[in-house]
Amino acid sequence: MRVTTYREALREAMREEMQRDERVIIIGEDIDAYGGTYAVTKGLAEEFGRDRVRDTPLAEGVIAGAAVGAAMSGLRPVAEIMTINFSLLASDQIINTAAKVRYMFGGQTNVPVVFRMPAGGGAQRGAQHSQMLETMYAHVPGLKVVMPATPYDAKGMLKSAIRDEDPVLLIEHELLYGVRGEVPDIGEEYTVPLNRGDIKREGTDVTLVTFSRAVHLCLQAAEELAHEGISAEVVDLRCIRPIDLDLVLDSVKKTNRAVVVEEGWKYYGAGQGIAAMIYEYGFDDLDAPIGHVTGVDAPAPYAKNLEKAAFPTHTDIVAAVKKITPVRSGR
Amino acid sequence: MRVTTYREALREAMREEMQRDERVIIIGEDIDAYGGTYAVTKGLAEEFGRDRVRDTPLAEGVIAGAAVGAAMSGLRPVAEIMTINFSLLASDQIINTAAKVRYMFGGQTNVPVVFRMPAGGGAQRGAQHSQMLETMYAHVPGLKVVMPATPYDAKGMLKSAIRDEDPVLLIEHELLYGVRGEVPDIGEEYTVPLNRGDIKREGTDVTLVTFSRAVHLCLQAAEELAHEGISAEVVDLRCIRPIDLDLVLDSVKKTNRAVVVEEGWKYYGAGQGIAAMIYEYGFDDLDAPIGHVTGVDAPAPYAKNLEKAAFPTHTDIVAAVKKITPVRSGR
Amino acid sequence: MVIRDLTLAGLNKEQLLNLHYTMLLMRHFEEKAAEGYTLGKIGGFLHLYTGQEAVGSGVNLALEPNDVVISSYREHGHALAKGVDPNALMAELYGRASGVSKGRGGSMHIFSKEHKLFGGYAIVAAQLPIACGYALSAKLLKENFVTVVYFGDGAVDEGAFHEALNLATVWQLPVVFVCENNLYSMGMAVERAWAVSSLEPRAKAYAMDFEQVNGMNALDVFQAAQKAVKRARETSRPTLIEAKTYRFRGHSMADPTAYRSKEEAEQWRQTSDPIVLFENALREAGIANTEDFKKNDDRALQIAAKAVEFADSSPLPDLQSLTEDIMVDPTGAIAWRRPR
Amino acid sequence: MVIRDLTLAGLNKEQLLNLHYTMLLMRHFEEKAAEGYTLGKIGGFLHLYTGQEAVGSGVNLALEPNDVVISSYREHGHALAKGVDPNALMAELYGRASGVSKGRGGSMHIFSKEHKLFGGYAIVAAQLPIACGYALSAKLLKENFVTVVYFGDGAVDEGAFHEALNLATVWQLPVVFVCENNLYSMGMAVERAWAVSSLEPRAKAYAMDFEQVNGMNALDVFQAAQKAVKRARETSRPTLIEAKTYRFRGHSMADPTAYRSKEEAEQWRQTSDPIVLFENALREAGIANTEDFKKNDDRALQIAAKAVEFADSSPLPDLQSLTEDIMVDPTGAIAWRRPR
Ligand SMILES: Cc1ncc(C[n+]2csc(CCOP(=O)(O)OP(=O)(O)O)c2C)c(N)n1
Ligand SMILES: Cc1ncc(C[n+]2csc(CCOP(=O)(O)OP(=O)(O)O)c2C)c(N)n1
Ligand SMILES: [Mg+2]
Ligand SMILES: [Mg+2]
Repeated sequence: MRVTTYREALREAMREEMQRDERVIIIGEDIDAYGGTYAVTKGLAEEFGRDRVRDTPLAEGVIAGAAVGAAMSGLRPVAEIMTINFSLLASDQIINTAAKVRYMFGGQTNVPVVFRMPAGGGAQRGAQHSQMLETMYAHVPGLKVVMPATPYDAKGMLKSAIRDEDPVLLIEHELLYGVRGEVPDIGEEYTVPLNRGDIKREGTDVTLVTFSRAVHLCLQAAEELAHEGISAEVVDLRCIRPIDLDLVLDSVKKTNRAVVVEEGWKYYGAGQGIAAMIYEYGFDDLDAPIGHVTGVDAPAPYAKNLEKAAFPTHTDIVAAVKKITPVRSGR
Repeated sequence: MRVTTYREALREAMREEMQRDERVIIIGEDIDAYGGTYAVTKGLAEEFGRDRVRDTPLAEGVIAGAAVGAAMSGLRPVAEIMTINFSLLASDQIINTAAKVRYMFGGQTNVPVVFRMPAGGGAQRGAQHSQMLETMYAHVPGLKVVMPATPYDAKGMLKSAIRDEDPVLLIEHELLYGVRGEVPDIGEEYTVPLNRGDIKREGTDVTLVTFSRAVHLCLQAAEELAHEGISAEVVDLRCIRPIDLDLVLDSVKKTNRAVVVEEGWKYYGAGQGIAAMIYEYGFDDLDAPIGHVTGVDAPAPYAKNLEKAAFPTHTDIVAAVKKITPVRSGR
Repeated sequence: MVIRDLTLAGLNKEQLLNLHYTMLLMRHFEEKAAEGYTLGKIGGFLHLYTGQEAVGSGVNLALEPNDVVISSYREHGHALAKGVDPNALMAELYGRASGVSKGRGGSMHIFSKEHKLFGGYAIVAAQLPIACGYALSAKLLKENFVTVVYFGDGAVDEGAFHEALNLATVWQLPVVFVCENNLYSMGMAVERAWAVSSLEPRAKAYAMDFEQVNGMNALDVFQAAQKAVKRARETSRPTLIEAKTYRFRGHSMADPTAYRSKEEAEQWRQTSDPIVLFENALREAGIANTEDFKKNDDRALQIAAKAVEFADSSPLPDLQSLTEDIMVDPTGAIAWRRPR
Repeated sequence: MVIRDLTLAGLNKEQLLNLHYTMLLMRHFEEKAAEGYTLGKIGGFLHLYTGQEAVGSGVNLALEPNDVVISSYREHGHALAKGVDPNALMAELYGRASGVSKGRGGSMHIFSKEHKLFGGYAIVAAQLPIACGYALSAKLLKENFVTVVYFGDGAVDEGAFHEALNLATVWQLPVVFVCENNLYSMGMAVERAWAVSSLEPRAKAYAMDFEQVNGMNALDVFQAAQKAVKRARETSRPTLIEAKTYRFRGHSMADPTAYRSKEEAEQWRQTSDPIVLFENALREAGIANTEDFKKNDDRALQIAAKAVEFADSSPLPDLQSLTEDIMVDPTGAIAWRRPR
């Protein structure tokens, strides 16, 4: 094991898969000459050539459509959409084509395409550049939506996504690229499945159900809660479609309490969906209503102080946990 | 009062508002020469002229963007997106522009635009023409999402939407256009607010929470349940953003049971959001987990028998209610 | 000179009569489909190809079996030309298990892996970017197929047209864009939707090669397609073809055609029926006669009628297929639960 | 002949020196903004206009106060030209309550109702359809304003460009599309993104009037804009202007500019600085001298410095403003509860 960044882990995943399989290509805006908007693809064009690492004109719709068509005809494209905010311009091809063709064409085609895109706020990028939007895609049957929080998961899941025969959205987070974590040494092959969550910290009093960058906020909160005698289990879903529901339910069975934590908007968002699933299948295990920590229900503001107030912090999580969890005596 | 169709009610709303306010215009594909895809706009071009009822080229992105720009600069456009399936091509302008400009420009502009669009399946139109997708928009702060089920509500809410200073999506349903219902006589002015649900049938044993075409399925189910001694209250949300939560909670306080009924996909959909809200604010009033009746989690199939199985029926609702509601003895 | 050595556009009598047959098969198939729709056997939307037969049949004659065809919801003709079994095609329209897409797609979503007829897309213009992807595969995987993508004049208005044509020239993709300009999208006349009267300046905007053809003349279409396909295959360069044509029927079976006069449509049918025009040409060239035509007509009608029989007697899809084939990976379904 | 009667492009000395001042204000403002960014006072993305000053200032001189300007995230220069208060502009970049957009928009979302500078949009090319909507209002409400919309060479690649230009000609909208072709989108060189070397064939694809100008020459820009604005105002017809220019700095402050050589950028700065070129022209025409220029330079620098002071001493927005102005209707918020 060694320590590396989320960014490098993603790049390694692509490099290894491109070495392994000639059919893997990367297309997207500014992935080559610019060096990658978040420098994830840096160096890959030099290594694999500009046939396989292709800068596109600035046009998300055709990037997505061409990626889907390429996937249907033998390539294994990884399409980078510069940020999820711009994916709305590609949403028709993702939702109306990628998610549906296998089904509507009677199973005659696979669509082994990967869409990589960063989401999220927190860098003062304003209303049009700070959205999560994962819910839009997670709602759609035919897609897989993967949102890793650590370098280990990012690498392992991107490798799985590239090998997967179905369309996968790998949603990264703009503030995670510099995050460091343990990753097996180069050459030590591993993948992470696209249908399994992961307990990132064990606990007994309350279950924090979360994904993407919020995982780190939850770990921070769990640490703080531990000092106050509350033992929080952190369940990192890692993928929200499919969702590893049993992992969540088993945890809730043990803790009898849950708080769902996400960065995105609250209403009709992924978190409400997760909460509804826990209620539906785990109603009797719950001793209290599920807590829910989310971003504020507003477009993202630019000003530093407003933005700070707009997104959830570990303090919000601590407060939400305390609201539903009695501190056990004697601890 | 007289009886008219949902289609005519919508047309009357536009006609009356165009008569009342010169700034109201309609733009969209095939609204004039073709006579309106669902004949909703039929005759309006002749009546109000082709300056105010404008056929557009086949390009949803610019329809939406131009409608938003026109709304920001003094017109009150009603943009028809032929179906919600194609709205994905307009989703950038709806979500990244319409929903955000007032906020991000410091309140300096209003966006009095209405997007009308039919949603839904049930006419064998296949995977790319049968979606609900309302959740995508209801998730976004800055938008209002209105989904009337009756001619009365359709007319009253479309009139309110046109007068509203904020962006409103009025989502119709392809199978509702021919539905008939009571509507006040022409000349009898009325509107329906965009933030109030409506009890479409009173009941005491269980609350059916629903919207759009599913309202009619729920009314049918309630009728059938009545014969079996179960009294179901049908709460038609009418708008899902904002949501008239107190109306739902008051009903649940009375019945202690709820079933959410919708046509769309289950996971991360509007219904899970609604269920999560009921749990969050009405947990203690619930005697059983909330039931949930939805479309099947698959792209819409074409074949008649498959399609029939893909969308919820009143029988599914009856079954879901019975699962959580004991038949009271002595009734 | 022996009669059977006569050729037109480099095609011999057999090839020419095959072309004739293909058009007739399209014509009769669509008539039968219209009947099926009227009888309530076919649901949803039904967009017929009637009037446009010369385009699909002419282009197809320029293709190798290995070449790829991608189309819109108005794709029955393209599928028949590419060799898709009329029985399986009609069964798809009928929503039967024996349909090309197992009855799950319907009229708008025809796909045949075997014949490289790769869909049937119902979002206007979405097929153009998808076709670029196929062409990219051909280029990078060094498979020598050409991708042909059909679309209408309305599709030209969408941003996807612009993005796809630009990508195709910038990346030099072996793709042929065939615009079937039938003068209307749904009710929108093309002269109200475009400020230009031909697609030529659009092609120039992307420095793309362009061919304008009379879409009612199958041989003109064939020759333009031949050039474009050769260009794509040999030099990996795209072409935009504009074929001016006319749909004899409404946009779909649900269209009241209020936006055009009966006279206009009648005029086109009388003077520009691509089958009649082709028969005249063959007759004038002394290549074939009424008897030849009659034989083809009978055969096509019979095949179309048999397709209806086949479709109508085929079983509905199994109910369990409702949730099959959504994903390759069965654990990709959201409701997947851990094995215990 | 008296010196002060000398004109260039029909502009007198005062107007010409104003134009000069506008460019200098843009230049100094952006330098101060860059400093603010480096100091961490400005967050998010910061895209500077440095090098492109001749375009925004030249176009603006052709406008009436009532005319509308719509732009992208690279809009500081356009805002200053339109008369937006540099203090309120800098305060917006600093995220302060006194900013034009109350600190909620930031550098990319400048909007001033008073000056009809109607945004600052950060989705590439989204402003083009929006501008069509403004022009439609002008046309239907019989308000005689012209709408100018600025965008980059990269925006041309988006479907929105195609859809907007087509709508503008088909509907004959009084709008001027100004493409500031600075040779790169982010790292994508325009010659890799387009198969054509000028936008002229693109304009022809929509039968739209076209003007190509040297975007480093403010007077050339002014004269092309004058023609286009007159055309829009008097005949309600759109124009596409392509102004060839160059951004002296990176795409944003975060750009390492790996895709172009230092020499290339240096060459542009040395030979094509629009301010230097303009000063030379004024000097050569004998209209103004170094002293005049110095005066403008001092004034612009002072205004920019004062803007920084103003911004830096302005309070942050009130925390409660986080959820203000989302909607006009406060009951439109999802969490609205019934009054009891
Ligand atoms: C994005 C999108 N918008 C609208 C529609 C509805 N629609 C289906 S076909 C059609 C007209 C298309 O016209 P054209 O491209 O000329 O093809 P044609 O039908 O004439 O063959 C329209 C508006 C759609 N399917 N997709
Ligand atoms: C739809 C969309 N895609 C990508 C981006 C990211 N992005 C911001 S600016 C830019 C380059 C735009 O280049 P150009 O239009 O030439 O304008 P310039 O920055 O050169 O002024 C890109 C790719 C975006 N903001 N919106
Ligand atoms: Mg057409
Ligand atoms: Mg540029």
